[in-house]
Amino acid sequence: MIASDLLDVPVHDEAGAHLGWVVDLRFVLDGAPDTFLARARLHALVVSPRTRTSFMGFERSSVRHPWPVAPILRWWHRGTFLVHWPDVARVPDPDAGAGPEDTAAIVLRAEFTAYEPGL
Amino acid sequence: MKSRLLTVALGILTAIGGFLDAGDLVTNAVVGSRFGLSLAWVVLVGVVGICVFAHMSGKVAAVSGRATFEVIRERLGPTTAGLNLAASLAVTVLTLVAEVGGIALALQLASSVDHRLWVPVAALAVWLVLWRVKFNLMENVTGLLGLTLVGFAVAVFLLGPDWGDLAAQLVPQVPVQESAAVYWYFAVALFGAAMTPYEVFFFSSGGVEDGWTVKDLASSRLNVMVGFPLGGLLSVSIAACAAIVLLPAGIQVDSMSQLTLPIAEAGGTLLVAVVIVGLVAATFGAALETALSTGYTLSQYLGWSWGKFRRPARAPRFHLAMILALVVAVGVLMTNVDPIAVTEYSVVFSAVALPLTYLPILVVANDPEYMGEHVNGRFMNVLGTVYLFILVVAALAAIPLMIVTEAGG
Amino acid sequence: MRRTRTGPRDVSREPEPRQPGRVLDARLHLLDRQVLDVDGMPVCTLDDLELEAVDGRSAVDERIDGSVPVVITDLLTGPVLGTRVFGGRPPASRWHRLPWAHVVDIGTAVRLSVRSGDLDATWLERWTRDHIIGRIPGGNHDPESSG
Amino acid sequence: MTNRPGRSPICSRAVAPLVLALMVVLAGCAPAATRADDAVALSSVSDHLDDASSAVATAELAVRSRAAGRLPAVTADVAADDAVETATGAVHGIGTLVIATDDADRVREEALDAASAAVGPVAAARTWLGRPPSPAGDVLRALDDASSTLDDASGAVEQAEAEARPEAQVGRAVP
Repeated sequence: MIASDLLDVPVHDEAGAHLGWVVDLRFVLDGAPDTFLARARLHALVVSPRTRTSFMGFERSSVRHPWPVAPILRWWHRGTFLVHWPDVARVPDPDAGAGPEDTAAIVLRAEFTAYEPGL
Repeated sequence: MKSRLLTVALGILTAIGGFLDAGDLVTNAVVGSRFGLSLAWVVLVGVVGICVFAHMSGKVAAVSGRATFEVIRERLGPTTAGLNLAASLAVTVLTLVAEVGGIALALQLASSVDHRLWVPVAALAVWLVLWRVKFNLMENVTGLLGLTLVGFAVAVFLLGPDWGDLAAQLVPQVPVQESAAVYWYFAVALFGAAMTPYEVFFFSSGGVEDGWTVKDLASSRLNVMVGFPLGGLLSVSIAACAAIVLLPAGIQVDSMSQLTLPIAEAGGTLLVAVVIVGLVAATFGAALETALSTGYTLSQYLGWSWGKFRRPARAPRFHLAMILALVVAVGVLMTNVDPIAVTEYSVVFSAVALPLTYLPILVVANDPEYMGEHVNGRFMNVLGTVYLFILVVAALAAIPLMIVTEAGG
Repeated sequence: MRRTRTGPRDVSREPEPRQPGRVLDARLHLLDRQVLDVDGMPVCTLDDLELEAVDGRSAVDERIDGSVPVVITDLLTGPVLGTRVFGGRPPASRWHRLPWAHVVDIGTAVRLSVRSGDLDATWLERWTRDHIIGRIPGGNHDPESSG
Repeated sequence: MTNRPGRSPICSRAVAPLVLALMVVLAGCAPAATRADDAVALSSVSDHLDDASSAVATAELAVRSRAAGRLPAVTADVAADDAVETATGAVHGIGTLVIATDDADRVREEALDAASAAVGPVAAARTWLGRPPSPAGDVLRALDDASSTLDDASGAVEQAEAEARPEAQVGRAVP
């Protein structure tokens, strides 16, 4: 699996309702220490309900400048949330190619929790 | 310890490539001979704009070590940055074509050998400098020689115009015999030329070449504050010379040779000779700037090794890209196109490249992960945002204006 | 593409618990950053990331989902760039891999512990050097050593 | 001095073809060449005459500067060469325009004569620049004559153009 297999993919809940798109992947360096850095564990998917683009990440950072670029992008990405990787029930098969959207979506578990995306 | 003058060589060379490249030399004279000084305000607006963004890009390069196109790729992602790359390369290579042709035209003024024969010589000379000469020496020599274009400013004084009359022309107004569309077309073209994207690519990469660190922020600021206003001043001087001598004579500028006529009138053979040296140096400097920018943008987008501070074998694809760009330039010139006319079409590509270049610079200059404590202050942000807005408006207006006016008639 | 959308509805969000290690977002901190070797020589841009299940199950023979922990095994470069721009997916044999174990530091650039000359990812650079640039007289001349 | 008021009606040259093309497309029944087209053609003639005048003025300035010893010979030669190119380009431009009505064609012929007549003096200026200094008077007189001929032709063209234009307005109102 490569990062592009997950990025920009639509996200559905268990009932098939559309929740948004994966705009980024969050990693945490808390795995077994590798040679220099700890292993980067895929911690969560960043899901934006309104747009597929992850533009500059203002919705996740505390940066408020330059005005008005930052506030506009922040507002555009309002409602962005984080789903932890264990809440992901199904990932589309990367080798299947572009299928109908329902099968090409990431499906979450029924009892998934949405977290705030701030870094 | 380098002298003060040499410290600002990078800024001067960048500004010469932006304001006084072959296309702009002629455009400034055209504007002067048709509109007098009624478009000089655009140059002022452009100088402030390029100062703001060159300052930011230089600061990002000095603090984080990242040149502008690396930042563009990182912030915009491969697709949008790829679009910017295509548009920027188009602008830069078109300008390089004009510069190689411009060197040939300038050499023709001193030799009367047909410019078509000078083209391969000019291209070879540009390549040899890219291949062998140290970045430092290159920027100092071309920057200093380019300063001889100050001859245009001297000429304005020697011509002894009616200063009141000249000052009255500074008021923005559409001359009676020109249409508003043509006036605004030239306004957008002058603004786009002042803020042409390869200036920040070159300036920021040049900062990396010169090994700037946080300690060199003052030097970066000095480069910006000296170089670009000087470039703007010289381009207004060219317009003024044309407005004083060529406008009353009913001469419409269409070639580089006409630039020497006001100079001859003002200062005689000696000043003409000085200015011709300046023309050769400016077009040569602009050719170096655009050829290097081609290599910088491509290498930084794709993550290749780049830089003149490395031996060519340590940055082979960077050097290959520049060689190919020069081959393309010579090839295009061999088809006998007018090198000056080529740059008119770069306005179209600038419309795409300008916003996509300056937005990421503004964003990264505010990012503490890159800049630490050196993030933009409020003043720079206000200016940057205002200019981003102007850029978008100019970009949107550029193509319709070009079509309606047939590239300025 | 938006046919299943019934208009964005904002899910209620809980505060994210503090994580025990450094947090990195792929697009924000990794993808499209410049990769530098141990000497500071540019190697490539980070075009993509390869992810594998921790217990070694590969994506090819078994589907990965949230039930297995996943880590970054390699940084990818090369033809993956084209597919990120134009879509599609390059065959795995054509990815150039830079193992995560070689990554020393992630800042405004990603630093490796190895020399770029030893990497597969830079074969084109070496080919260009050996077949074109190195053959032009002066190609090995160091511009900083003399004027 | 070759300054003329209303030197360069660029806007009409640029905008008029677009408007006309739009009209032709919308009406769909316009004849191939009309008086309105002639107005466009005449404005183009007038632009070419401006180019020719500019070339004459450039040559004149180059000769004067050279005669005063203020311009190096090689540089003056290049300027004059460029002027010759501009002047011949103008003749070519006027000669290849399509004109519908006899009135307008007469005006065009006059313009063509004036532009052609200007090429000689400009070329002569270049020849003079290439020779060891001899009095520049003859060359300058020829350039002056060419300049005033061009001015007269320009005036005639502008008048004809103005006459053609109101009819174009009428044609626009009644498709």
